[in-house]
Amino acid sequence: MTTITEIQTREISYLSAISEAITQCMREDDDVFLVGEDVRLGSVFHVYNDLLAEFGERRIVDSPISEAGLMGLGVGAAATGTRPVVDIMFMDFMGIALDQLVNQAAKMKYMFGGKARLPLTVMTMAGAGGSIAAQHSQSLEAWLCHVPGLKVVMPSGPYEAKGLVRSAIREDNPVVVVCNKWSLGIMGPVPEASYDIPLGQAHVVREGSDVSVVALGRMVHEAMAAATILAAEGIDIEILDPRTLSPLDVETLATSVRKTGRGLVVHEAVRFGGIGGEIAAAIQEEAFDWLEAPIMRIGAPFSPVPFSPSLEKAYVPNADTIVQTVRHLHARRV
Amino acid sequence: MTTITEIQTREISYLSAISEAITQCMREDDDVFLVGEDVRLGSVFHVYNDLLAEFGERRIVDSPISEAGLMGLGVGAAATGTRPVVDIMFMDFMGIALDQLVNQAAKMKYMFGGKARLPLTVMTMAGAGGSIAAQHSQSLEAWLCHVPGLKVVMPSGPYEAKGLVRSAIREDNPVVVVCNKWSLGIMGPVPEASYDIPLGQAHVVREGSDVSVVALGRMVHEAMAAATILAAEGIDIEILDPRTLSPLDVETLATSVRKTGRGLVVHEAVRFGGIGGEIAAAIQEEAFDWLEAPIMRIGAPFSPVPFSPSLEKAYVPNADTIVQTVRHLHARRV
Amino acid sequence: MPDPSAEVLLDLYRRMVRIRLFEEVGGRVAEDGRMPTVLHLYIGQEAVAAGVCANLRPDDQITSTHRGHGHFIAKGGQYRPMFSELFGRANGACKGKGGSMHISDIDLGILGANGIVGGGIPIAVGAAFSNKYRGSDAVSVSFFGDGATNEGSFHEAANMAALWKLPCVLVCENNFYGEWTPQHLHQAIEYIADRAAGYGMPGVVVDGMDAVAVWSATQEAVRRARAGEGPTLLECRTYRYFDHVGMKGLRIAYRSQEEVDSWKARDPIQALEARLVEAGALSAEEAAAFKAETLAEIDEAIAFAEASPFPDPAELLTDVYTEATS
Amino acid sequence: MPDPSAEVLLDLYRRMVRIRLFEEVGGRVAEDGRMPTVLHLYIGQEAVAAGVCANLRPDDQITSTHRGHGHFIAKGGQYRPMFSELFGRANGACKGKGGSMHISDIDLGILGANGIVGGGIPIAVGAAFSNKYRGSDAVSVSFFGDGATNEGSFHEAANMAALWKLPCVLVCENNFYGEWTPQHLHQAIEYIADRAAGYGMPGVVVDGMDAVAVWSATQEAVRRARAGEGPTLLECRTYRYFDHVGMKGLRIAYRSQEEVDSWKARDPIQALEARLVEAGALSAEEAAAFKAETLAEIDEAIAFAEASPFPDPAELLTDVYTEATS
Ligand SMILES: Cc1ncc(C[n+]2csc(CCOP(=O)(O)OP(=O)(O)O)c2C)c(N)n1
Ligand SMILES: Cc1ncc(C[n+]2csc(CCOP(=O)(O)OP(=O)(O)O)c2C)c(N)n1
Ligand SMILES: [Mg+2]
Ligand SMILES: [Mg+2]
Repeated sequence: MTTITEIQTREISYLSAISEAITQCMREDDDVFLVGEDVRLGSVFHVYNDLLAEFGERRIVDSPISEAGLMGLGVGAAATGTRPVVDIMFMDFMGIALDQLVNQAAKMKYMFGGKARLPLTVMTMAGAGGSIAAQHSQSLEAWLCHVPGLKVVMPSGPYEAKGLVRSAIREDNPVVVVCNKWSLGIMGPVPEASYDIPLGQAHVVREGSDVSVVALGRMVHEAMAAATILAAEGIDIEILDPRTLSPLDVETLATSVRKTGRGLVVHEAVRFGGIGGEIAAAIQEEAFDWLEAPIMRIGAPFSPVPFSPSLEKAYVPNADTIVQTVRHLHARRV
Repeated sequence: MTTITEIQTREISYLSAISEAITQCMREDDDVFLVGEDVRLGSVFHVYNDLLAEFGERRIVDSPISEAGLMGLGVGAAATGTRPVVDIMFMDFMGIALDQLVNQAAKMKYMFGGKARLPLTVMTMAGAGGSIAAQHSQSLEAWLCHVPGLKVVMPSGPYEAKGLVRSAIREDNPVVVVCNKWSLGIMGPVPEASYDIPLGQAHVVREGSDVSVVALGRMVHEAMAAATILAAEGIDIEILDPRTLSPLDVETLATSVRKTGRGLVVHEAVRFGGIGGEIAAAIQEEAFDWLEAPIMRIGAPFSPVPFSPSLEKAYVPNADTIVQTVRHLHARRV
Repeated sequence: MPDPSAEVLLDLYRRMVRIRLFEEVGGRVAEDGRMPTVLHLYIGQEAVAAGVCANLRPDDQITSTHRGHGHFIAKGGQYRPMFSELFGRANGACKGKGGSMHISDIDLGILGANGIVGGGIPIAVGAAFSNKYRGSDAVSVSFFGDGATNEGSFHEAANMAALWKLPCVLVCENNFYGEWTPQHLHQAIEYIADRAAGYGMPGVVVDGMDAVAVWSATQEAVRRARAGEGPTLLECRTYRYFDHVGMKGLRIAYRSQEEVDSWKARDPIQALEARLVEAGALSAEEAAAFKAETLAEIDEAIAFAEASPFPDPAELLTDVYTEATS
Repeated sequence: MPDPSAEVLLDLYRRMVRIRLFEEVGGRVAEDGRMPTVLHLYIGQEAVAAGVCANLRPDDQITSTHRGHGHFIAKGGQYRPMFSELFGRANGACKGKGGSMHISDIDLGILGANGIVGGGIPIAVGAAFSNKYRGSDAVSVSFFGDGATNEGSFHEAANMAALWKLPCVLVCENNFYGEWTPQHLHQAIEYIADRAAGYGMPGVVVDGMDAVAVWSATQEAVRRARAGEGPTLLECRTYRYFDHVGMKGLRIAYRSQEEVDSWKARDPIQALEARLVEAGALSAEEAAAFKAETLAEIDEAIAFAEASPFPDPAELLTDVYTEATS
């Protein structure tokens, strides 16, 4: 397998990586089209800014503000020979579109006795941290992971964004790509050529021996920052990025915990009922005999996302929270 | 505290218990009204059959088939001085109504700086087992538990149904009552007088010393059946019914596991991403030093609910699945 | 619009009879507890499925509802896979995984019955989008009830269809009830077709008890759609003879016997049969023979289904995902 | 409908000026980065909030949108709690927890701005249901945009409101764009009021640049609602002068300068000011004085807000639930 450093890369942003993946897929395959609110002019995140000029209005389609209809459009189109990319601007709006995604897209193949093919990609933006408050900041990936028939990916950086978006679009199943709106400016090396990141494979971001930290999406970067601080204290954390949340690569995560004996799961979503519960529960099942401490979890507290910066700062998990919990975990004796 | 046996009880069904709780709340408080699809004539489950005759069309309101509008109606009404009971016929339809429940009902008080009061009760039916297939059989409580601002209860039997429905209606917060459609005929002793079951308190259904089984909703009965089989083999399980899933009474569950050293969580919902992950993860955090085996989980496999009885039988967890897993857990040595 | 040929009339007649007899026999078999499912019977509404689908090509698509067997048959679905499905057998149209409310055959353009009221409408609009996008002149049709027109999905999909002039036809089967709720208790309008103006598409009211009327209204709507002139909302006013689910008669007196009888007096099959016989296009003997043949085919399909194996539990986890990636 | 009195005209004028000046100053303060938030500016649309809310009582309720400051002010919201909220302070209208898109004051009947397009409509209908249920003659009003009328929530709520003749008014502020998408690219109709017929309620088109026109159309709609005659859909045709968010001017040329200028030429405040001056009901000096006072009040509120403390992090977990049970 070629590694990222062997091939031609440039530093590009998470935003550009998404855009580049879609552009390349659209060049390769006329069946791929993008539909969403205000996508013609790039949508509010500017992610799609360059697409209209290249692909025109046939393939870059502005939807009315109708998330349920929009998702249903994607389902019907995917079932009949095209490969739609549906943009749900903020993940917070998923509750409007969920029926079509869950009751139709996810189940159609099964209900039809295998006779359907649903190459549907859903792009959406999650994440808190910019004072846009309770209805524009949620991370709701746990809802989607619980639904058989869907796949869910969560890119942490530009490299992951490009590869996962491409894999999602080329996949013959409904895949939701949960991007992070506050990661759009993150820079990183990304190959120019197109490439896939296989769905269902976790990635060891940093090797370490003391504590395994499973970090989702933007939390990978917070974990990296925490690693530096902790390294100075002599605590060596291993960082794992699941990349795909469903199907989850439990084996890679459990293997790491079997090595370190300690595990911590970190996500931005509300801790209670978050996918971190599944991850922690699955790891302790698979690595129980190696555990020197319970698997711990970090997530947002049990409140809506607050507006005021003073509250939001306390709300979103970060490197500090990770450092503190790892210290605690590391110090714990059985 | 009076116990159930000290006061006047009769054997009534789960169905009658729900109906009786609503009836008594409506008699006590004119602010309570019921709105839902076909509730005037009892809805498809016959739960509301007797209400129209007593309370009339002012208080028993047929909604158009408009789940989002219906939920929103409940939100607006609850915020302005009434106490709506909103019926969402099948829990599978929650995806249509979710935005109003999650982005409005659950967050309104917080977003308004505390100035709102949302006495909204949502009644809905979950559960598989009757060949009504993928879109009428789901158990989606995990979605709701993940949402700060909501409370979620899941009555296992008639006694729980009556008390929890009453507590939900009298609560000044949005509460979703997740009933089980295949439990409607279950009989049990229920006081005639009205009573509350406090939200957030788990119940020890059966004391035991070997393995703690946390069973949700209908699974409590499967666990009881399993207990009999296992008792014959000399395995003595303790059965816990959380009753309220959010807020979850972790302490009662962890206390049990600290005693037995082994825990199993059982729900009907799909195992992956189910609330069982949260429960297992939370218990292992709180009871780690007492654990002799990992906390195990039983849930539905990762597929839509199948139609054919031969498949559905293999799909829904039952006493057998519990017996097998408990045997395995009990035999496990650290 | 020219009068339909005898061939068309016979086609409509046969489609309706095939539906009616399926429903009558299937309904009884379900009621006897031989099937693991209840059925939402379509009896009374056959003119709609027949009149609409007689205008469709095999590559045209439909989406249907919980009351979907009639549409399945009218669009070319066969009795054997249908009954095998309803009996939950491995050789059913959906391998026993879908059941009554999800009966489908994507190869016949049947994108599924649907257990979600209103759920099929955006899907049909998506199929229309895809047809247009791929340069196909296929059209899609969505069937849905009066009750479904109160779902947001109807509204959102109708708006998109009209906005983009998509090649589809929205067929509302107004049978005047959603479950037991009469139309006047679920919407304050009389003609659902009046909603079309709010989207900028034509709305047409049709006698849904007259297969020929449905057929010709659909012919024009399909023509428009295929010609790129956009969607049409077709309100077919019709009636279901049985209760919302099953045959056992009404559990609740939510409508009067007079009302039921007045609609039955206009039975679409009897009416068309009379017209065909009168026109000399069909003899009483031919009609009886066709019914007998059809009943034999149904009986054979039921026997076939009942003799077929249930899916192996190992099938539980197949067909959840497509394995290969393009 | 009799002509409004000078008192009414002055009231409309003052409400509009209070909104305009708030938006101009607030917009600049936000743009300077002094607030932790962007603002969806309402400038240009003031006649709608003013004309509608001048007909409302304190116990009437409104639901609003992401573009909600104007409605807040018109319904009686004060500058101090508004600015404190926008600055994220503990003494804000929502204790700093809500922010711009959730500004509310339930004591003033303001059931919240809303970050979900179309989200407020069913809530207003629920309030109307509750008013009727409790025997109050209060009415509720929902404000929403042209784009929002494509959401299912609009459709479902409108249908319920008409069905039950609920005491509410549905006010569509048609500013001809949803973000940067012009109306003709999001719906195939010209008049949104035409959707009303599909629900069985009156639909009225109003010049949303004319506060008096909005005021009198609302007067009739509110009268109907209060009298138990049911809801009205009021389409107020108006325009926002600035971009979808913020002041910085258009990031994308999605509309022409001529278009913007032609609407500005019909500025609702200038027009009403001229009318008042001409009628001798307001002198130029009085107008200037009112603006100066208002600006002073705004400055004072900003200073007050900026001097106010941020919420303590311990506040994070309060106000999620109501503790006491009735
Ligand atoms: C989203 C959703 N809401 C409610 C139901 C329950 N339900 C099934 S059929 C039905 C009535 C549908 O009425 P209509 O659309 O008129 O169709 P008809 O049954 O008359 O053919 C209802 C409420 C459902 N299946 N899906
Ligand atoms: C459900 C939902 N979808 C999309 C958005 C993003 N969004 C915010 S404002 C807006 C445009 C709204 O247009 P319109 O209703 O005409 O109101 P206007 O901004 O013109 O006042 C969009 C798409 C949202 N906030 N909520
Ligand atoms: Mg109907
Ligand atoms: Mg607008």
